[in-house]
Amino acid sequence: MEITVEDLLDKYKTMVKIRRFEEKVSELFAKGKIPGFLHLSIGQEAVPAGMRNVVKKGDYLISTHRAHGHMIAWGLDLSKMFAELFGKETGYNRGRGGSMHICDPNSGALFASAIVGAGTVIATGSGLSAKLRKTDQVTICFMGDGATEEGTFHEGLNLAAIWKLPVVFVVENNMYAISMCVKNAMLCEKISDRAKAYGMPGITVDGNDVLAVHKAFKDAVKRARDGGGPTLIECLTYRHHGHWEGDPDYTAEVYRKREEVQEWLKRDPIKIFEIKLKEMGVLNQQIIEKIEKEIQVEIEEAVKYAERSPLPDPEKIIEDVFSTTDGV
Amino acid sequence: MEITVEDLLDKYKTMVKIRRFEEKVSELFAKGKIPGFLHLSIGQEAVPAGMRNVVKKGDYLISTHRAHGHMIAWGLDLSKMFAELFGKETGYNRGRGGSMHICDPNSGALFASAIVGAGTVIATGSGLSAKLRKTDQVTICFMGDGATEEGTFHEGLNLAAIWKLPVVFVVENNMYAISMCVKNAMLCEKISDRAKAYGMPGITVDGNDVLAVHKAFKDAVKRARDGGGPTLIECLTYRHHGHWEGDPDYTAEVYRKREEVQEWLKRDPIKIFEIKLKEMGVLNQQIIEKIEKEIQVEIEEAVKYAERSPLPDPEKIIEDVFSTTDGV
Amino acid sequence: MGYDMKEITMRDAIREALWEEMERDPNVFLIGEDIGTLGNIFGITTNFIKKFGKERVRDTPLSESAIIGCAIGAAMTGMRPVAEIMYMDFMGCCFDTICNQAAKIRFMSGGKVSVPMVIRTNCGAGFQAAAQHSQSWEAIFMHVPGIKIAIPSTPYDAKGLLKTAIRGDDPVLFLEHKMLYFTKGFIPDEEYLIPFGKADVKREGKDVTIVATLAVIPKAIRAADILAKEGIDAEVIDPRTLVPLDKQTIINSVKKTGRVVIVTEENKRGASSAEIASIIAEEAWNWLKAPIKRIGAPNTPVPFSPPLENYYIPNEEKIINAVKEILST
Amino acid sequence: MGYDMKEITMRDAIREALWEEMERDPNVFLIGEDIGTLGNIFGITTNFIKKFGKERVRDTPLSESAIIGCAIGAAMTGMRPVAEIMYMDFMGCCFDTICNQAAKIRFMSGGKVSVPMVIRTNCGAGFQAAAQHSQSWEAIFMHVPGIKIAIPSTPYDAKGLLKTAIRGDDPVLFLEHKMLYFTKGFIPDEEYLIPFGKADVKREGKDVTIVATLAVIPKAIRAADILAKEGIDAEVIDPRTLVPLDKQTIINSVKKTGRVVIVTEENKRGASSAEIASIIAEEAWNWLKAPIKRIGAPNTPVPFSPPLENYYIPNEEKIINAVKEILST
Ligand SMILES: Cc1ncc(C[n+]2csc(CCOP(=O)(O)OP(=O)(O)O)c2C)c(N)n1
Ligand SMILES: Cc1ncc(C[n+]2csc(CCOP(=O)(O)OP(=O)(O)O)c2C)c(N)n1
Ligand SMILES: [Mg+2]
Ligand SMILES: [Mg+2]
Repeated sequence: MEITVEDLLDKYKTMVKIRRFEEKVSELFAKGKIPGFLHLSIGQEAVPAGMRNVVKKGDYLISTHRAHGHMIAWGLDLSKMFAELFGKETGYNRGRGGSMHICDPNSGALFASAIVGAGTVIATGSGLSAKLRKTDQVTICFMGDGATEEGTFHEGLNLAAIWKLPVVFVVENNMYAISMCVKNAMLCEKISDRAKAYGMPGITVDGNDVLAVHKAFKDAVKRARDGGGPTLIECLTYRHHGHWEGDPDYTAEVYRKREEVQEWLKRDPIKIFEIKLKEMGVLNQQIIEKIEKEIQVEIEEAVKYAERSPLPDPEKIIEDVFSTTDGV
Repeated sequence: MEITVEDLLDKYKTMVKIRRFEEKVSELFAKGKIPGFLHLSIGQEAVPAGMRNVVKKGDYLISTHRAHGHMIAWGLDLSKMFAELFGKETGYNRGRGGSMHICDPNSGALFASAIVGAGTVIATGSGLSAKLRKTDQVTICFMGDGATEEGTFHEGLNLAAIWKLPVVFVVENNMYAISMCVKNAMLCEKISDRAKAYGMPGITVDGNDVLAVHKAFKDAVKRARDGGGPTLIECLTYRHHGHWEGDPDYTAEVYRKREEVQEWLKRDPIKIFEIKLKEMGVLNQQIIEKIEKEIQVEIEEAVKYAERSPLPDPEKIIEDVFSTTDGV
Repeated sequence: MGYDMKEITMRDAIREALWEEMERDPNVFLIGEDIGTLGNIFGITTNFIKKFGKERVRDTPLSESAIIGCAIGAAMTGMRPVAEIMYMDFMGCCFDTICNQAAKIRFMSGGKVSVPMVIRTNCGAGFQAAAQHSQSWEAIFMHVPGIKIAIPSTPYDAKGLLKTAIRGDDPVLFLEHKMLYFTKGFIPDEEYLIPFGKADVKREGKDVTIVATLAVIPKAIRAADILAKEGIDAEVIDPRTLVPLDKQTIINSVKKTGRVVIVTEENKRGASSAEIASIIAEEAWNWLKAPIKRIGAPNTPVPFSPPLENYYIPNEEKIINAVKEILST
Repeated sequence: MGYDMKEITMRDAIREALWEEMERDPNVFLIGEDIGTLGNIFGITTNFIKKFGKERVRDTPLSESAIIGCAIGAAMTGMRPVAEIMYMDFMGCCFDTICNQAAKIRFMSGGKVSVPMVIRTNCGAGFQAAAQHSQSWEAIFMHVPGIKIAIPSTPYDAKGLLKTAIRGDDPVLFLEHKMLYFTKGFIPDEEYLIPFGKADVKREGKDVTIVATLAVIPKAIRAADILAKEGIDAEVIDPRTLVPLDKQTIINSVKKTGRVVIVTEENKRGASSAEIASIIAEEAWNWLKAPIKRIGAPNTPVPFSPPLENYYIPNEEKIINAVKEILST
């Protein structure tokens, strides 16, 4: 696979940025500074990073409750992300959405739904829209393994397939939907096998290997852009934290065995990529420190921005229901 | 395949009975004697007939808007069926249901839903119930090709598969969901291919060959009864009438080509079976006439019964919402 | 109205609105089951596929969530989809997609994205189509913030409201009562639009206010005509849109008459009539001369058998009796 | 009550009801997401799987329609399933299965089959869980004939109502407001059941009636206590079940006080408070001394940010102001 050094380093940076961002989020949540429900993607960073430099301006993104990584990889600004997490008026969703719904329609990051499976059917629409308007825009639709059990998955993938819509469905298979292990939730061997029911290409890749993910994205996006229709990409990965911050499993191993967690911690996608990049001579300790430093500064400033930002004005919530306040 | 002469004749009679029943229904509808929406299964009789002498007392049936054939094959009484079509108090549903909902929970014919796809998820429940109560009851769940496009199909089949429920899902693929040809509604070659997504055995049979259908039922019911879990059976067939009585396609060929219809009329399941039975020496013109005569009498008496029956009392409808009238 | 007029059915008025809007704006497209080749089960979109092609008149598989989801995604990215759900009853199959996605996306994004889409569907009983093909669920969607609701009772209103719905920037639920498809009315030859949130006084009167919706409107007018013969002068108000609701026209009428009967075909408990009654009880109480009276269907699923269904559906007689009852208080 | 009492949380009261009913009747089983190994996200069913085994405490895939459909089929064939939908908001994903199947099967069969099932779910805002994890949709299900609705506000009510729900022969929607899970109350050690359709007067008073539901009950009681200091004696009524609704207790109270405020956490338009207000306007109008007053959330999705969410949720202050307003009429 051809890939430039810039691209490699960009992916590495993206992964570290997602990791540090979420570590900070976890820390601020523990301190009671961030309200609401938080789902972190620590351990899964290779998947969104694999998308970097494959999508381009004009493309669309549809995401889930576990979206921080997708949004950072899409290029969203950490300041406005923190501001949203803090419930501030300067946040991406002006405090209306919070962690589960951060999005930025202006840059194509259309929506993050916390209804599992809801995104698949919506992605058919941005896909169809591009087709009808005869553009080459591609829609990336992320979901978890659990989402593939919802009826909307079936309806969305089937529609995208029969209409050859330019959509890439990406399943981040972290093996669990909260406590439900995917092995107990389906009998087919791989989630990507399900693509066959829709006559759609399906592929399973090591989701902790950013370059494998990248390759899969590249092929699928190319197919979509060229009018070849949708693809289902399954990325095998693992979340290091609990399902949500506060999930008892994180410390008490309610549904995941210690050995399993240990095994996956060893396969940390950032560590793996770091070693590979060092071997390739692209990365060294000095560059790492520089990257870490830059990210640390970016995060600190973003948090400061968020902290200093004003809270939204409650009386204004009726303004966002419709395009005018008539009928609210 | 071993099959007794009685069974062969029973299947033949069942098919003729369904045909004559529905021809009568069509005639009475045209005369304005039957109100509401009617979906006839003329041309598809081999599918329910194939089920005869495979299911046994205690088994369950879940059906659809096109259920007359299923119900007759299940053993329902034509008098109470006509009474229901006429909206009479003596009908199976006491006039509350009509054609789309005729059922007889007392004999295990639990429910006929006119929401396409709704039955698949309910069938998992009667399946689970049998499993929990440790009986060998099997649930037969009929649906059309269109139903396989609904999200409930996906959720129902997946659940039945992972829990190894004793359910047989039978798709009557008559190639159309109203005007939508199944070839335009999915890209996989056969509907039974979709079973793979659930790790469930799937089979496609000639739905106009009652013995092929019978064999598929026998295998699937045996598997279910023996604890082997669910099966998806796809029966390729064709409806001779329009989607509903009144469908312009029936005369004007809006969505089905004349040649296609002609082709399928030649493959009439009753005709095919008749020829085969004659070849086998099981049937002759005399027996046919006797069967036709018996059925004619049965239908005439059933219609008379229905005509003479009283209409329901409107004030009583509030009695059937809950187990008592509190809170209606 | 100063225009040349023609008499057409509600069905044709809806056809015209769709046809004209598709001609006017290339971003408008149709999506739904059996709307293309078949041209809709009631013939609403007959020949649309010939005129506009199958890219813009999209027959879908039986996947209601996908129909609505596809409309949402298209609406968010510059298109103006008009989705059809064949019967309102089937909106249960895409309820999440409508109520948790379409209706909330603008708000959840902080007002940063619009979802300009219309969902057309037919509602109501009268065809002996039984419990799963006859419902009136408007109160349900009225309760969910983020979706506007049009409830035309005449061809004129249907055409004008549908055009407004298609041109607006918000999700709209456009309800077509199946028993009204073949009722006739006059509409102008010229183009016209009807704004949302403006009730129409279908008949003026001073003794009692009758607020009614959809297929009840013609019945309410007939009831008023009968009452007129007995010297009772009823005003009939058609809200035309439930969201936004023109509270003022209703309240003004009640202030004038002091008496009100609200009639809809919905199951009475929790019907849209409850919201309207509550508004009156909160904001026009001082002018009321008698208890508010509500008429709805009994709280049962829609029954199949003709005598049962007739009993279920509110009619002229019930309206007349209710009016007389509150006039005698 | 003459029993020995103990103080427990609402969560534990619900646990106890489920545990005891599962011990009592082998046909009772649980089905839902994350109820087994995890024991429910709020710990409602912790250790149930150890006690009752995974056959009777069934973790499902993320398939809400299948959860409800499976419960229906089991209920029709002799079992008594208690299904859990993790958040009420997700009932949109199985709306058809609940409203067109579970709620209608008895009626559509002509009364020939029962569907004895309970759907437990949590509703309500207060956790900054935003628009898709905080809703109160009781009015929606109240409108659909065929499903009973329990809305407990105390541990005592929760336990007694849940047992009645499980033993009944009809589909029941059992609502648990997430902000009440850790509120405490006394319940007897002895077994008890609470019938559906019996409101509870949570506080007696003579000047004004406050009808409230779920998490608003404790607020209404606090508001009444504050008003008492100013010499205003408010009666607080908790309907406890919305279907059946105990109209009589509400009407009797209004006849006594002549003034009523109805407060629920739902979006105000089309809320259950509208139905209650309408009943009063229809049946107790003669006794009213002031307009009916309703309080609900604004007609917006539930916002995330704490000050927005606080503004959204009805509170003591709004109740007090409303009472004072109608007392000054
Ligand atoms: C329709 C629906 N059902 C259930 C939930 C509750 N829930 C939130 S996330 C989640 C697990 C999702 O699993 P998966 O799709 O694998 O994504 P992951 O959380 O593992 O990233 C569940 C059950 C929900 N939000 N929406
Ligand atoms: C959820 C839902 N969507 C749409 C319909 C309208 N409808 C009734 S039957 C039908 C076609 C069903 O096709 P199929 O499943 O193939 O069964 P067939 O009618 O061919 O026997 C449609 C679209 C419905 N009843 N329910
Ligand atoms: Mg997962
Ligand atoms: Mg078909």
